[in-house]
Amino acid sequence: MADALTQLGFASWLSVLIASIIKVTLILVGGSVGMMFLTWYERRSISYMQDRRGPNRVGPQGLLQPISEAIKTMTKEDATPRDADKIVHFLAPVVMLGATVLSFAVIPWGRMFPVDLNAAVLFVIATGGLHSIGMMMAGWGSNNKFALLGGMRGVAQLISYEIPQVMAIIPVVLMTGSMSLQKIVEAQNDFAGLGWYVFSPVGLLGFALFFTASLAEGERTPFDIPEADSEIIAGYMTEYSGMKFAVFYLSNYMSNLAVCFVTATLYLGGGNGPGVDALGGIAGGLLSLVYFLLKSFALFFVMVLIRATVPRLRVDQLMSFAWKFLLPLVLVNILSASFWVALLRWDQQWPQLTEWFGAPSTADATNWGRLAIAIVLTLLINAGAVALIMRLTNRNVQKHLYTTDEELALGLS
Amino acid sequence: MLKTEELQINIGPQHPSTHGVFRMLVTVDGETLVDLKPVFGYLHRNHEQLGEVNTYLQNMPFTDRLDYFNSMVNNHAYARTIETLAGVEVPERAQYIRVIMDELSRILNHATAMGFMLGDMGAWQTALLWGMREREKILDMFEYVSGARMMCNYCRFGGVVRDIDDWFITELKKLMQGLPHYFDDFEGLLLNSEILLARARNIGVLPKDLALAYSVTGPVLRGSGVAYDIRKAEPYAVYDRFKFKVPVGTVGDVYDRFLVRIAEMRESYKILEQALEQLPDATGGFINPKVKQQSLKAPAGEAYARVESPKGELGFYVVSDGTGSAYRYKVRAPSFINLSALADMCKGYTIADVVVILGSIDIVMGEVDR
Amino acid sequence: MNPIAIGVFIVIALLTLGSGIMVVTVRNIIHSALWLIASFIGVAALYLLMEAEFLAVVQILVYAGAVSILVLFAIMLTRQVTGEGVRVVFERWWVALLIALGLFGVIVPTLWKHGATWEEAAKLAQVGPTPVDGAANSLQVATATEIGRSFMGEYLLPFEVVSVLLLMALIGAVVIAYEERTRRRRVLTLAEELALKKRGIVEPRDAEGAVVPREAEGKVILLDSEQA
Amino acid sequence: MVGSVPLVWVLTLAAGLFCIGLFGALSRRNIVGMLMGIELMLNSVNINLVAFWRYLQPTGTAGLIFAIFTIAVAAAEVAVGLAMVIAIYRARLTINADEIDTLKG
Amino acid sequence: MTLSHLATEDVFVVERNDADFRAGQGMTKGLGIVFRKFRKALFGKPNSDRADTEGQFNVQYPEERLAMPEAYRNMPILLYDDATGHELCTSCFQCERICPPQVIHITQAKDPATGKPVPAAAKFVLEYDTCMSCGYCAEVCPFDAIKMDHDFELSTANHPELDVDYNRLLRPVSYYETIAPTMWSDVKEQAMKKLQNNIKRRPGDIGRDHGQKIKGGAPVAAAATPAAGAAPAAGAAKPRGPVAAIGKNMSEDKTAKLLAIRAANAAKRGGGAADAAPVAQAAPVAEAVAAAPAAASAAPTGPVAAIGQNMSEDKRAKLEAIRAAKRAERGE
Repeated sequence: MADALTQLGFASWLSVLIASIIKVTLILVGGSVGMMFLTWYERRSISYMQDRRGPNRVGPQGLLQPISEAIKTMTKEDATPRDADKIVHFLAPVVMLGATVLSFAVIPWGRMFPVDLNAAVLFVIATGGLHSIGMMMAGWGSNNKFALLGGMRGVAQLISYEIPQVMAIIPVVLMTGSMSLQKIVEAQNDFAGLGWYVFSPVGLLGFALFFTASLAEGERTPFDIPEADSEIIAGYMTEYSGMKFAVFYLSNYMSNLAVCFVTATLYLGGGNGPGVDALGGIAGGLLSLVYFLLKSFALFFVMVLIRATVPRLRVDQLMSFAWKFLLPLVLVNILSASFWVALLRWDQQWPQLTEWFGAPSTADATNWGRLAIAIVLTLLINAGAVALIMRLTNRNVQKHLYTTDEELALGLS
Repeated sequence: MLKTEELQINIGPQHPSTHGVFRMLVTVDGETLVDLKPVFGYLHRNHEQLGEVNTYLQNMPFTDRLDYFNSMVNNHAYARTIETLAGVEVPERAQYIRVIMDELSRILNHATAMGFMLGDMGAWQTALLWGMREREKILDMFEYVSGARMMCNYCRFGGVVRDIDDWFITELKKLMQGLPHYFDDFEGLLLNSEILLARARNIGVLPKDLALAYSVTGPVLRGSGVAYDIRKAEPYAVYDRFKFKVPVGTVGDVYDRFLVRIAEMRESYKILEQALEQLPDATGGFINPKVKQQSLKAPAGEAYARVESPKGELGFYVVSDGTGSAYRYKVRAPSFINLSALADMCKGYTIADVVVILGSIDIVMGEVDR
Repeated sequence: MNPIAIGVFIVIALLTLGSGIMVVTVRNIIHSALWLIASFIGVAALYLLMEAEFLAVVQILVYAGAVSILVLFAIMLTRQVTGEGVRVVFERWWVALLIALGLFGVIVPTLWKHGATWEEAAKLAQVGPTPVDGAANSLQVATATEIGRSFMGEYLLPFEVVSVLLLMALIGAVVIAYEERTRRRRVLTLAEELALKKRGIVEPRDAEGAVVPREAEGKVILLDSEQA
Repeated sequence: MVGSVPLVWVLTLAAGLFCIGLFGALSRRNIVGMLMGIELMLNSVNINLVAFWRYLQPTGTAGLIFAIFTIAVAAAEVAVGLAMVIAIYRARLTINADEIDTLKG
Repeated sequence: MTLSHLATEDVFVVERNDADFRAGQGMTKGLGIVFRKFRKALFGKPNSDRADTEGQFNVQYPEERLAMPEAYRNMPILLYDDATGHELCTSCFQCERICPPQVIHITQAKDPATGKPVPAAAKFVLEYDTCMSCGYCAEVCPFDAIKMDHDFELSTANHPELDVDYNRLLRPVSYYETIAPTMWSDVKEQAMKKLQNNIKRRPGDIGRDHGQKIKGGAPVAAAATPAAGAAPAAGAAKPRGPVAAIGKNMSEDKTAKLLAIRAANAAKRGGGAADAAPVAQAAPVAEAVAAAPAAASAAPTGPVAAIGQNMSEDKRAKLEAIRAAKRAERGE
């Protein structure tokens, strides 16, 4: 875009500036509209799951409901507690929203990449981590016990789940050989656009783990501890009202949208799909956008389904789930991913090994025999690990009821 | 991991999970609950004093407002007390009608109570709304016979105010076609859900002896493993003519109460089936015509009658001095007495568990505060 | 001269330095920690400006996302309720100021003295490794891939040493902050008390504190779970 | 960036940040405050490393690698330091550096 | 302990499935059920029968309404005979006596010539805000004069308006026949016979015309309402005729009502708010009322809220007046 502007006669720095501003505006508008659609989508689909209709009054099928609600929240009174730390209280939602919007800088829309950052995957996670600052600020700045409790819980949760989230991406990075989202999408374009990572054992487990950890990062049920309304009211948002509350809400849903986009990009092939390459050009781009949005909203539908079905975990169960269940599985998955890569691409990665061992040099990725071996091996490793860890978790659950005699005696003294 | 100071938190009275205006003053050490002090009385409205001022009949609609989920059961219990006091005969058909209403109440109460408990757990209202759907169907039928959905005011001394007709029976049969599907869906949704198991198993354990010491009743007591059900222990109305079983738990935790309630809904369904079969025809009448409802005067004396309300043993104690209104009127409200065990049940668990335990007791503040 | 780059640099510099000053001068320690985050983010932006993308992301991930939160947690866990009004700086803070200013006064002239030399060197270094098609400015700065290769090759030993250091820090932090279980206050649940009573560890007591004879237990209950 | 912002500017910025951090570390009485000052100093060092890498050896990785090492060390330092702060607080109920002057715990 | 009365076959222990191996199968089953529900609700037919457990079950309230059962009771109303305009109430005080929250206040009519009581009520005030809808008044009424209405859309911003008197309590018998045909046909004959007996004992217009607007003629001015002060406000209330609750032509009725209210508001904004009567006769209002076919016989709509600036005082004054009247009656 910047080049086109330069050709129109703008100075190079000016064209860069204008192009950036246009891009940022598009991203912001896309993100907010996506968020609005998301709220409507969630409410409607959860209504159907609960045998009711959901918002259907404002606009066709209630599509304009988010807008009416945005207007409502904007015109509401914006109350700040008297003893709150005014500035921190004010800045917390700004930080939250800022972090979310930042992550949209690298998230692709189909095959359109706003910025192709070298470490894009890591960037998304890092901006997600910034949420914890906003939460802490909101919790502390409100001067409210529930808010503080919610903020502390939220921060602990975010930090804990960041680790499995980052490590669940490592297999993808290994398989691609790059952290750039663009390269990751390109790498999943085999088999007529259906070579998605989720179809490999490594990718499947990684997808499940990443999606679970992302649920926790996005504060979705069953991990919505920070806002557990039955326990600590609205958590860190307790003292917020009006526009500030709306900003929190906006940021939450935008980060959910971001999570869906990233998951679709990492494991479901992004905008890839049958026919995209065949069409090519603008039509192909639009088709890829459609594919991408379909995948993302299907993922969000799973989130809604989970929200409608399961209760939330307790805060200690949440922590042990991250550390005792997700983390070991993620580590195993990295192991099997390295097997996968070694089996499929070792002659590319280390050509000297081929020379030494005299293996046939097959450069193409579709070497069926090796693919089969890799699938079987990784499947065995992953399935074994899952079974083992589930067995251990089950035993822990059984054992939980009474602690040992010594502990009890100590506790009594 | 870190030593923290004890923190006092007020949960309620305006809190999303304390069913009604109820305050819990909890002392927590980190997330662990050290002490809990229930504070109630926000909804106190002089029910018992009113019962001593009003005539016997006038008090009937006030009993609707005790446990507003089960006004039919409340009416039944109150009518039974006054019938015992004044020695009033109740026609058989009226007894059957009362049993049908009681069991319908039990189903709707358990459906919504479990929904609310799961809502407290964070299961975003799906179970609740499915329960609400069944409740709506039942309430529509209540409305048809009594004129109101929740404040039914249906029983009179010696019978009920209006007979049930063919429409009601047809609709009841239709409802009962759908109920098993609802039970199955509800069980399938959450009964074995891993997260529910993690949240409910071994949480809020109320041991048997303590349950007895607190004199809790209803599903809470049965969940603790004590098989005590007034329908069996002191069969009132026509309960001795039905075949049904009393479900009991083994551990006494939230999960057991949950299971007991689901099992009770299925048992209620069985009772309904049998009651519909045995329902006598309308020749016997649905109300004792000899009773002067408005100017009923009970001979001096006292009476205590109880029924198995969905929440536990609901009893009314009335002392008469021979005039047209009670000399002393006392309600044994199951919610209130079950709630007294809350502090001990919650000790040592986390705040997140406290709301679930409260939900599993199934209280209605109208009954607690009276 | 690219005006955007200069402008962005000045903004970032002001953000970093300004919030840095706020960190050391603000009275409220939590505000100070929040300013620290702003400073970290400013530094990350500077890295981004210098095309060290990976490092910028790591800076945000580690400093802004983890270290600052750790600091905030530490502050909140150690905040004295009574200590709000005490002085936050040493009485002779001006000595520290003098030292800092003095150091600044020594460093900066030195830097500027060699500025020209570095400019020359920088100009030399900006030439691409091997200009293939005549595009001399298509300079490929090192990316995450190169960093990874260096870690696994040239710097393998330091890498391992650092990983061991991190492990040590992990263990050390746990050991230091760990409080022994015996010192932790534990509230027993009813079920646990009951279990204790059953195992005879604690004599069951009634409300007055008198010991209840063992035989009296378990009689009143019809249905025992073991029997049923 | 390169070619418009001179290297010296970046280095001056780093020096400023270092001196601010030094002042913070020296003047604060609160141990956590001191740690924050040290963090600022480490950051300024990192800026230096990255700046030298970008201006003088952009195709190599030494500067970046060292910056990453610094970050790792800083993280370790913060973790241990804050753990010690918490341990001290638990023993003395203060984190004021003036009052923690005896060896006996 | 007396707990051993339960036979073992009466008791069963619920199954806890403690020993099962858990690998997410329970959660998956739940997700499946919820998805099935979603599918059925989205593509299936709506929940119509009581046996249905799938499909949407909610009713889109203002447009769709459930049929009210006859026995439905909301607020009490008084009946009058369509033909003669005579009210069925004879002020026997049965309802006042039984009313649990004691919200019914009746004053018996007296023959102006002789001063003797006449079997008709001079005033009949009912506090809708305190009424608990128990239906006892309708149950005990020996003349079937008081019945329970089906109209539940009673919300108002004007609290004193909820002290309802004859003006708004009266409904024609035909109205009640529409909402509860069988319940009325059970008692019709006997009630009408009793009414005829009573009419004989009512001299002149006593026991008629309390509603004023009933028989189409020139509406009697608001001054005719008994209580002073706030009474006109309550009297000149919304058109609450037989229209509101018939429920067959609901949307039309509703539009008519809305039109009327809007017109009244517009008139209030336009004209002075001091006097109720001229505003009530203002053209838009009349048109709006006329536009609604069923509402043609309804009350002249007046700006309700404009007068009662001191609501609580109004209410208190009114209640005081009623109580004083009753005390005087009892001769205290």
